[in-house]
Amino acid sequence: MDKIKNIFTQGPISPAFIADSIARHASKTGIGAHSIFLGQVRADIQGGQRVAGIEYTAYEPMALERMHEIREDIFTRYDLTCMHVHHSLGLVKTGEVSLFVFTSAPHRRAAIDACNEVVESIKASLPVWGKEIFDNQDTRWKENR
Amino acid sequence: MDKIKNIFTQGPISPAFIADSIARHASKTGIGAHSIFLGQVRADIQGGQRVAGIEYTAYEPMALERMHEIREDIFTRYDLTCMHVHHSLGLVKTGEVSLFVFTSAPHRRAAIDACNEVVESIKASLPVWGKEIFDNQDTRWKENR
Amino acid sequence: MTVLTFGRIVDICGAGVLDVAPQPDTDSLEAHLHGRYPELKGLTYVLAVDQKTITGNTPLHPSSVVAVLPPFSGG
Amino acid sequence: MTVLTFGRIVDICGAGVLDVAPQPDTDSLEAHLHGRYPELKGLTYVLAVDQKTITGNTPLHPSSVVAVLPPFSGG
Repeated sequence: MDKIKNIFTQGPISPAFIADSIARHASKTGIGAHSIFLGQVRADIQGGQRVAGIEYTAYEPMALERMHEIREDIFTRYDLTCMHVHHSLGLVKTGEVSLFVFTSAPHRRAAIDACNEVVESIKASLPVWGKEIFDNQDTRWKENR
Repeated sequence: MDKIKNIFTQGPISPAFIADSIARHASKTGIGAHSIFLGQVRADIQGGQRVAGIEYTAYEPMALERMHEIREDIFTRYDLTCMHVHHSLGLVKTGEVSLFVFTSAPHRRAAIDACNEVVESIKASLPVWGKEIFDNQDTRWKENR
Repeated sequence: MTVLTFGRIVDICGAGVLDVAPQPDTDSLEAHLHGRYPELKGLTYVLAVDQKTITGNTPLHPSSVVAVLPPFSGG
Repeated sequence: MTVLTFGRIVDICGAGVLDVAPQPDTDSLEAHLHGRYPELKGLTYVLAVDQKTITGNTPLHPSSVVAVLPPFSGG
Protein backbone atom coordinates (compact mmCIF):
# COMPACT_ATOMS: atom_id res chain seq x y z
CA MET A 1 0.00 0.00 0.00
CA ASP A 2 1.25 3.46 -0.87
CA LYS A 3 1.47 6.03 1.85
CA ILE A 4 -1.16 8.70 2.26
CA LYS A 5 -0.57 11.75 0.05
CA ASN A 6 -1.50 15.30 0.82
CA ILE A 7 -4.02 16.82 -1.59
CA PHE A 8 -4.57 20.18 0.11
CA THR A 9 -3.03 23.42 -0.94
CA GLN A 10 -3.58 26.88 0.53
CA GLY A 11 -5.50 29.20 -1.81
CA PRO A 12 -6.24 28.74 -5.52
CA ILE A 13 -4.58 26.27 -7.90
CA SER A 14 -2.74 28.25 -10.57
CA PRO A 15 -2.70 27.52 -14.33
CA ALA A 16 1.12 27.46 -14.09
CA PHE A 17 0.93 24.65 -11.52
CA ILE A 18 -1.39 22.71 -13.83
CA ALA A 19 0.98 23.23 -16.77
CA ASP A 20 3.87 22.01 -14.68
CA SER A 21 1.91 18.87 -13.73
CA ILE A 22 1.20 18.17 -17.39
CA ALA A 23 4.82 18.78 -18.43
CA ARG A 24 6.11 16.33 -15.83
CA HIS A 25 4.26 13.52 -17.66
CA ALA A 26 6.18 13.87 -20.94
CA SER A 27 8.76 11.36 -19.69
CA LYS A 28 6.07 8.76 -18.92
CA THR A 29 5.95 7.47 -22.48
CA GLY A 30 3.45 4.68 -21.78
CA ILE A 31 0.75 7.35 -21.42
CA GLY A 32 -1.61 7.92 -24.34
CA ALA A 33 -4.35 9.98 -22.69
CA HIS A 34 -4.82 12.47 -19.88
CA SER A 35 -8.15 13.54 -18.43
CA ILE A 36 -8.32 16.67 -16.31
CA PHE A 37 -11.15 18.13 -14.28
CA LEU A 38 -10.98 21.65 -12.87
CA GLY A 39 -13.49 23.10 -10.47
CA GLN A 40 -13.69 26.89 -10.78
CA VAL A 41 -15.45 29.21 -8.32
CA ARG A 42 -18.61 30.48 -10.01
CA ALA A 43 -20.10 33.95 -9.50
CA ASP A 44 -23.54 32.69 -8.48
CA ILE A 45 -26.12 35.35 -7.71
CA GLN A 46 -28.24 34.93 -4.58
CA GLY A 47 -30.70 37.55 -3.37
CA GLY A 48 -29.09 40.16 -5.59
CA GLN A 49 -25.62 39.48 -4.19
CA ARG A 50 -22.79 37.96 -6.21
CA VAL A 51 -20.41 35.29 -4.90
CA ALA A 52 -16.95 36.87 -4.59
CA GLY A 53 -15.19 33.74 -3.39
CA ILE A 54 -15.46 30.48 -1.47
CA GLU A 55 -13.61 29.72 1.73
CA TYR A 56 -12.80 26.03 2.05
CA THR A 57 -12.23 24.05 5.22
CA ALA A 58 -11.73 20.31 5.63
CA TYR A 59 -11.50 17.60 8.23
CA GLU A 60 -8.02 17.04 6.88
CA PRO A 61 -6.89 13.68 8.28
CA MET A 62 -10.25 12.07 7.46
CA ALA A 63 -10.28 13.63 3.98
CA LEU A 64 -6.77 12.34 3.23
CA GLU A 65 -7.66 8.87 4.51
CA ARG A 66 -10.83 8.86 2.36
CA MET A 67 -8.90 10.12 -0.68
CA HIS A 68 -6.40 7.32 -0.13
CA GLU A 69 -9.25 4.78 -0.25
CA ILE A 70 -10.65 6.37 -3.42
CA ARG A 71 -7.19 6.16 -5.01
CA GLU A 72 -6.62 2.52 -4.07
CA ASP A 73 -10.05 1.57 -5.37
CA ILE A 74 -9.60 3.41 -8.68
CA PHE A 75 -6.22 1.80 -9.34
CA THR A 76 -7.65 -1.69 -8.83
CA ARG A 77 -10.44 -1.04 -11.33
CA TYR A 78 -8.74 1.02 -14.07
CA ASP A 79 -5.52 0.59 -16.00
CA LEU A 80 -4.14 3.97 -14.90
CA THR A 81 -0.56 5.17 -15.11
CA CYS A 82 -1.03 7.87 -12.50
CA MET A 83 -3.50 10.11 -10.75
CA HIS A 84 -3.10 13.46 -9.01
CA VAL A 85 -5.64 15.38 -6.93
CA HIS A 86 -5.30 18.89 -5.52
CA HIS A 87 -7.96 20.71 -3.51
CA SER A 88 -7.78 24.25 -2.17
CA LEU A 89 -8.21 25.28 1.44
CA GLY A 90 -8.86 28.86 2.51
CA LEU A 91 -10.10 31.55 0.18
CA VAL A 92 -10.50 30.96 -3.55
CA LYS A 93 -11.89 33.90 -5.46
CA THR A 94 -14.45 33.79 -8.25
CA GLY A 95 -12.79 32.66 -11.50
CA GLU A 96 -10.03 30.79 -9.67
CA VAL A 97 -9.57 27.01 -9.56
CA SER A 98 -10.21 25.09 -6.32
CA LEU A 99 -10.11 21.46 -7.52
CA PHE A 100 -7.71 19.77 -9.93
CA VAL A 101 -8.13 16.08 -10.75
CA PHE A 102 -5.67 14.60 -13.24
CA THR A 103 -5.67 10.99 -14.47
CA SER A 104 -3.35 9.47 -17.06
CA ALA A 105 -3.50 6.09 -18.79
CA PRO A 106 -2.29 4.23 -21.85
CA HIS A 107 -5.80 4.51 -23.36
CA ARG A 108 -8.46 7.18 -23.14
CA ARG A 109 -11.39 5.21 -21.65
CA ALA A 110 -9.49 4.48 -18.43
CA ALA A 111 -8.27 8.07 -18.07
CA ILE A 112 -11.70 9.62 -18.77
CA ASP A 113 -13.83 7.20 -16.74
CA ALA A 114 -11.47 7.23 -13.76
CA CYS A 115 -11.34 11.04 -13.72
CA ASN A 116 -15.12 11.25 -13.81
CA GLU A 117 -15.50 8.72 -10.98
CA VAL A 118 -12.91 10.42 -8.81
CA VAL A 119 -14.62 13.80 -9.20
CA GLU A 120 -17.95 12.28 -8.16
CA SER A 121 -16.35 10.51 -5.19
CA ILE A 122 -14.68 13.71 -4.05
CA LYS A 123 -17.92 15.69 -4.24
CA ALA A 124 -19.89 12.97 -2.45
CA SER A 125 -17.53 11.71 0.19
CA LEU A 126 -14.65 14.05 1.05
CA PRO A 127 -15.23 15.97 4.29
CA VAL A 128 -14.66 19.40 2.77
CA TRP A 129 -16.91 22.43 3.13
CA GLY A 130 -17.18 25.61 1.12
CA LYS A 131 -18.54 28.85 2.52
CA GLU A 132 -19.65 31.26 -0.20
CA ILE A 133 -18.63 34.84 0.51
CA PHE A 134 -20.71 37.48 -1.24
CA ASP A 135 -19.69 40.93 -2.46
CA ASN A 136 -21.35 42.50 0.62
CA GLN A 137 -19.48 40.07 2.92
CA ASP A 138 -22.58 37.99 3.65
CA THR A 139 -21.82 34.30 3.77
CA ARG A 140 -23.69 31.10 2.97
CA TRP A 141 -22.65 27.47 3.35
CA LYS A 142 -22.44 25.93 -0.08
CA GLU A 143 -24.35 22.75 -0.91
CA ASN A 144 -23.26 20.32 -3.60
CA ARG A 145 -25.87 19.02 -5.98
CA MET B 1 -24.08 30.32 -37.08
CA ASP B 2 -20.52 30.98 -35.95
CA LYS B 3 -17.81 30.97 -38.51
CA ILE B 4 -15.53 27.98 -38.94
CA LYS B 5 -12.57 27.99 -36.55
CA ASN B 6 -9.15 26.56 -37.20
CA ILE B 7 -8.17 23.71 -34.88
CA PHE B 8 -4.85 22.74 -36.43
CA THR B 9 -1.47 23.70 -35.11
CA GLN B 10 1.95 22.71 -36.45
CA GLY B 11 3.81 20.34 -34.10
CA PRO B 12 3.01 19.49 -30.48
CA ILE B 13 0.68 21.39 -28.13
CA SER B 14 2.76 22.74 -25.24
CA PRO B 15 1.81 22.70 -21.54
CA ALA B 16 2.34 26.50 -21.55
CA PHE B 17 -0.31 26.86 -24.28
CA ILE B 18 -2.71 24.76 -22.20
CA ALA B 19 -2.01 26.86 -19.10
CA ASP B 20 -2.67 30.01 -21.09
CA SER B 21 -6.00 28.61 -22.31
CA ILE B 22 -7.02 27.83 -18.74
CA ALA B 23 -5.93 31.25 -17.45
CA ARG B 24 -8.01 33.02 -20.10
CA HIS B 25 -11.16 31.54 -18.52
CA ALA B 26 -10.72 33.21 -15.12
CA SER B 27 -12.75 36.19 -16.34
CA LYS B 28 -15.68 33.98 -17.40
CA THR B 29 -17.17 33.86 -13.94
CA GLY B 30 -20.25 31.88 -14.92
CA ILE B 31 -18.01 28.83 -15.31
CA GLY B 32 -17.98 26.26 -12.50
CA ALA B 33 -16.26 23.32 -14.22
CA HIS B 34 -13.69 22.62 -16.91
CA SER B 35 -13.05 19.26 -18.51
CA ILE B 36 -9.85 18.71 -20.47
CA PHE B 37 -8.72 15.80 -22.59
CA LEU B 38 -5.13 15.51 -23.79
CA GLY B 39 -3.93 12.92 -26.28
CA GLN B 40 -0.23 12.15 -25.77
CA VAL B 41 1.94 10.18 -28.20
CA ARG B 42 2.61 6.78 -26.65
CA ALA B 43 5.84 4.80 -27.07
CA ASP B 44 4.16 1.66 -28.36
CA ILE B 45 6.45 -1.25 -29.13
CA GLN B 46 5.90 -3.12 -32.39
CA GLY B 47 8.18 -5.90 -33.60
CA GLY B 48 10.88 -4.82 -31.16
CA GLN B 49 10.80 -1.21 -32.39
CA ARG B 50 9.59 1.71 -30.30
CA VAL B 51 7.39 4.53 -31.60
CA ALA B 52 9.50 7.72 -31.61
CA GLY B 53 6.73 10.01 -32.86
CA ILE B 54 3.60 10.33 -34.97
CA GLU B 55 3.33 12.43 -38.08
CA TYR B 56 -0.18 13.81 -38.54
CA THR B 57 -1.86 14.84 -41.78
CA ALA B 58 -5.45 15.93 -42.34
CA TYR B 59 -7.93 16.72 -45.07
CA GLU B 60 -8.05 20.17 -43.54
CA PRO B 61 -11.12 21.87 -45.05
CA MET B 62 -13.25 18.75 -44.52
CA ALA B 63 -11.93 18.30 -40.97
CA LEU B 64 -12.71 21.91 -40.07
CA GLU B 65 -16.19 21.64 -41.57
CA ARG B 66 -16.80 18.41 -39.64
CA MET B 67 -15.46 19.96 -36.42
CA HIS B 68 -17.82 22.88 -36.96
CA GLU B 69 -20.76 20.45 -37.15
CA ILE B 70 -19.60 18.66 -34.00
CA ARG B 71 -19.38 22.01 -32.20
CA GLU B 72 -22.83 23.19 -33.30
CA ASP B 73 -24.35 19.89 -32.26
CA ILE B 74 -22.67 19.87 -28.84
CA PHE B 75 -23.80 23.42 -28.06
CA THR B 76 -27.42 22.57 -28.84
CA ARG B 77 -27.34 19.59 -26.48
CA TYR B 78 -25.24 20.81 -23.54
CA ASP B 79 -25.28 23.96 -21.44
CA LEU B 80 -21.68 24.86 -22.28
CA THR B 81 -19.97 28.19 -21.79
CA CYS B 82 -17.21 27.46 -24.28
CA MET B 83 -15.28 24.76 -26.06
CA HIS B 84 -11.80 24.74 -27.60
CA VAL B 85 -10.17 22.05 -29.72
CA HIS B 86 -6.57 21.92 -30.92
CA HIS B 87 -5.03 19.13 -32.99
CA SER B 88 -1.45 18.83 -34.13
CA LEU B 89 -0.27 18.43 -37.70
CA GLY B 90 3.23 17.29 -38.64
CA LEU B 91 5.56 15.53 -36.25
CA VAL B 92 4.69 15.05 -32.59
CA LYS B 93 7.27 13.11 -30.61
CA THR B 94 6.61 10.46 -27.98
CA GLY B 95 5.54 12.11 -24.71
CA GLU B 96 4.23 15.22 -26.45
CA VAL B 97 0.57 16.25 -26.73
CA SER B 98 -1.23 16.08 -30.09
CA LEU B 99 -4.86 16.67 -29.09
CA PHE B 100 -6.32 19.18 -26.62
CA VAL B 101 -10.08 19.29 -26.04
CA PHE B 102 -11.32 21.81 -23.48
CA THR B 103 -14.95 22.30 -22.44
CA SER B 104 -16.27 24.68 -19.79
CA ALA B 105 -19.73 24.97 -18.26
CA PRO B 106 -21.57 26.27 -15.22
CA HIS B 107 -21.91 22.69 -13.92
CA ARG B 108 -19.66 19.67 -14.16
CA ARG B 109 -21.95 17.16 -15.91
CA ALA B 110 -22.20 19.31 -19.05
CA ALA B 111 -18.45 19.99 -19.16
CA ILE B 112 -17.46 16.34 -18.59
CA ASP B 113 -20.06 14.72 -20.85
CA ALA B 114 -19.49 17.19 -23.70
CA CYS B 115 -15.71 16.74 -23.54
CA ASN B 116 -16.08 12.97 -23.65
CA GLU B 117 -18.45 13.13 -26.63
CA VAL B 118 -16.26 15.55 -28.54
CA VAL B 119 -13.21 13.32 -28.07
CA GLU B 120 -15.14 10.32 -29.39
CA SER B 121 -16.46 12.32 -32.36
CA ILE B 122 -12.98 13.55 -33.22
CA LYS B 123 -11.53 10.03 -33.12
CA ALA B 124 -14.40 8.59 -35.17
CA SER B 125 -15.13 11.25 -37.72
CA LEU B 126 -12.34 13.78 -38.28
CA PRO B 127 -10.34 13.08 -41.44
CA VAL B 128 -6.96 13.05 -39.72
CA TRP B 129 -4.28 10.36 -40.06
CA GLY B 130 -1.32 9.50 -37.90
CA LYS B 131 1.76 7.74 -39.20
CA GLU B 132 3.82 6.14 -36.44
CA ILE B 133 7.54 6.62 -36.90
CA PHE B 134 9.73 4.07 -35.13
CA ASP B 135 13.21 4.51 -33.69
CA ASN B 136 14.70 2.78 -36.75
CA GLN B 137 12.73 5.12 -39.08
CA ASP B 138 10.25 2.40 -40.09
CA THR B 139 6.72 3.74 -40.35
CA ARG B 140 3.24 2.33 -39.83
CA TRP B 141 -0.16 3.94 -40.34
CA LYS B 142 -1.87 4.20 -36.98
CA GLU B 143 -5.33 2.75 -36.46
CA ASN B 144 -7.74 4.06 -33.84
CA ARG B 145 -9.52 1.54 -31.69
CA MET C 1 -13.89 13.70 25.26
CA THR C 2 -13.22 15.69 22.13
CA VAL C 3 -15.93 16.56 19.63
CA LEU C 4 -14.93 18.28 16.38
CA THR C 5 -17.37 20.37 14.38
CA PHE C 6 -17.22 21.54 10.77
CA GLY C 7 -19.01 23.79 8.31
CA ARG C 8 -22.24 25.32 9.57
CA ILE C 9 -22.04 23.20 12.75
CA VAL C 10 -19.13 25.37 13.89
CA ASP C 11 -21.37 28.44 13.66
CA ILE C 12 -24.03 26.75 15.79
CA CYS C 13 -21.70 25.36 18.44
CA GLY C 14 -19.48 28.43 18.49
CA ALA C 15 -16.23 26.46 18.23
CA GLY C 16 -14.53 23.84 16.06
CA VAL C 17 -13.38 21.80 19.07
CA LEU C 18 -15.77 21.04 21.92
CA ASP C 19 -14.85 19.53 25.24
CA VAL C 20 -17.66 17.19 26.29
CA ALA C 21 -18.12 14.98 29.36
CA PRO C 22 -17.33 11.36 28.39
CA GLN C 23 -20.33 9.50 26.93
CA PRO C 24 -20.76 5.72 26.64
CA ASP C 25 -22.03 5.77 23.06
CA THR C 26 -22.95 8.06 20.18
CA ASP C 27 -26.68 8.07 21.00
CA SER C 28 -26.03 9.54 24.43
CA LEU C 29 -23.47 11.95 22.95
CA GLU C 30 -26.07 13.18 20.46
CA ALA C 31 -28.67 13.62 23.22
CA HIS C 32 -26.09 15.60 25.20
CA LEU C 33 -25.21 17.82 22.22
CA HIS C 34 -28.90 18.39 21.36
CA GLY C 35 -29.46 19.56 24.96
CA ARG C 36 -26.53 21.93 24.77
CA TYR C 37 -27.12 23.15 21.17
CA PRO C 38 -30.87 22.84 20.41
CA GLU C 39 -30.40 24.17 16.86
CA LEU C 40 -28.48 20.99 16.00
CA LYS C 41 -31.71 18.97 16.05
CA GLY C 42 -33.00 20.49 12.83
CA LEU C 43 -29.79 19.96 10.88
CA THR C 44 -28.59 17.23 8.56
CA TYR C 45 -25.26 15.76 9.64
CA VAL C 46 -23.45 12.49 10.11
CA LEU C 47 -21.09 11.51 12.91
CA ALA C 48 -17.62 10.14 12.42
CA VAL C 49 -15.85 8.24 15.20
CA ASP C 50 -12.08 8.24 14.84
CA GLN C 51 -12.46 9.38 11.21
CA LYS C 52 -14.97 6.70 10.18
CA THR C 53 -18.57 7.72 9.54
CA ILE C 54 -21.04 5.63 11.50
CA THR C 55 -24.60 4.62 10.63
CA GLY C 56 -26.00 3.43 13.97
CA ASN C 57 -25.32 3.77 17.69
CA THR C 58 -21.61 3.17 18.32
CA PRO C 59 -19.75 2.66 21.60
CA LEU C 60 -17.30 5.38 22.60
CA HIS C 61 -14.10 5.34 24.63
CA PRO C 62 -12.77 8.30 26.58
CA SER C 63 -10.09 8.68 23.87
CA SER C 64 -12.58 8.57 20.96
CA VAL C 65 -12.64 11.59 18.68
CA VAL C 66 -16.11 12.28 17.37
CA ALA C 67 -16.72 14.65 14.47
CA VAL C 68 -20.04 16.23 13.51
CA LEU C 69 -20.10 16.51 9.71
CA PRO C 70 -22.72 18.52 7.82
CA PRO C 71 -23.27 17.69 4.10
CA PHE C 72 -19.98 17.95 2.21
CA SER C 73 -19.51 20.72 -0.33
CA GLY C 74 -15.97 20.43 -1.62
CA GLY C 75 -14.84 20.67 -5.21
CA MET D 1 -11.07 15.83 -62.42
CA THR D 2 -9.20 16.00 -59.13
CA VAL D 3 -8.90 13.07 -56.74
CA LEU D 4 -7.27 13.62 -53.36
CA THR D 5 -5.69 10.80 -51.39
CA PHE D 6 -4.75 10.60 -47.72
CA GLY D 7 -2.95 8.35 -45.24
CA ARG D 8 -1.85 5.00 -46.61
CA ILE D 9 -3.70 5.69 -49.88
CA VAL D 10 -1.06 8.29 -50.73
CA ASP D 11 1.62 5.60 -50.46
CA ILE D 12 -0.31 3.33 -52.84
CA CYS D 13 -1.17 5.97 -55.43
CA GLY D 14 2.20 7.70 -55.17
CA ALA D 15 0.74 11.21 -54.83
CA GLY D 16 -1.74 13.16 -52.71
CA VAL D 17 -3.40 14.76 -55.74
CA LEU D 18 -4.32 12.64 -58.76
CA ASP D 19 -5.46 13.97 -62.10
CA VAL D 20 -8.12 11.62 -63.44
CA ALA D 21 -10.19 11.65 -66.65
CA PRO D 22 -13.70 12.94 -65.82
CA GLN D 23 -16.07 10.18 -64.65
CA PRO D 24 -19.88 10.32 -64.60
CA ASP D 25 -20.24 8.87 -61.10
CA THR D 26 -18.31 7.47 -58.17
CA ASP D 27 -18.80 3.83 -59.21
CA SER D 28 -17.04 4.44 -62.49
CA LEU D 29 -14.37 6.50 -60.75
CA GLU D 30 -13.70 3.64 -58.35
CA ALA D 31 -13.47 1.14 -61.24
CA HIS D 32 -11.01 3.47 -62.95
CA LEU D 33 -8.88 3.85 -59.80
CA HIS D 34 -8.93 0.09 -59.14
CA GLY D 35 -7.63 -0.46 -62.67
CA ARG D 36 -4.85 2.04 -62.20
CA TYR D 37 -3.99 1.09 -58.58
CA PRO D 38 -4.90 -2.59 -58.06
CA GLU D 39 -3.74 -2.50 -54.43
CA LEU D 40 -6.64 -0.16 -53.62
CA LYS D 41 -9.12 -3.05 -53.98
CA GLY D 42 -8.01 -4.72 -50.78
CA LEU D 43 -8.17 -1.57 -48.67
CA THR D 44 -10.84 -0.08 -46.43
CA TYR D 45 -11.71 3.46 -47.39
CA VAL D 46 -14.64 5.82 -47.93
CA LEU D 47 -15.09 8.41 -50.63
CA ALA D 48 -15.95 12.04 -50.02
CA VAL D 49 -17.38 14.20 -52.79
CA ASP D 50 -16.85 17.90 -52.18
CA GLN D 51 -16.01 17.18 -48.53
CA LYS D 52 -19.08 15.05 -47.80
CA THR D 53 -18.65 11.31 -47.32
CA ILE D 54 -20.97 9.28 -49.54
CA THR D 55 -22.56 5.91 -48.93
CA GLY D 56 -23.75 4.86 -52.42
CA ASN D 57 -23.06 5.65 -56.06
CA THR D 58 -23.05 9.42 -56.51
CA PRO D 59 -23.06 11.50 -59.71
CA LEU D 60 -19.96 13.57 -60.39
CA HIS D 61 -19.39 16.86 -62.23
CA PRO D 62 -16.13 17.82 -63.93
CA SER D 63 -15.54 20.26 -61.05
CA SER D 64 -16.19 17.68 -58.30
CA VAL D 65 -13.37 17.04 -55.87
CA VAL D 66 -13.29 13.44 -54.75
CA ALA D 67 -11.23 12.33 -51.75
CA VAL D 68 -10.23 8.76 -50.91
CA LEU D 69 -10.20 8.47 -47.12
CA PRO D 70 -8.73 5.49 -45.26
CA PRO D 71 -9.86 4.88 -41.65
CA PHE D 72 -9.22 7.97 -39.53
CA SER D 73 -6.57 7.89 -36.84
CA GLY D 74 -6.41 11.36 -35.38
CA GLY D 75 -6.21 12.27 -31.72
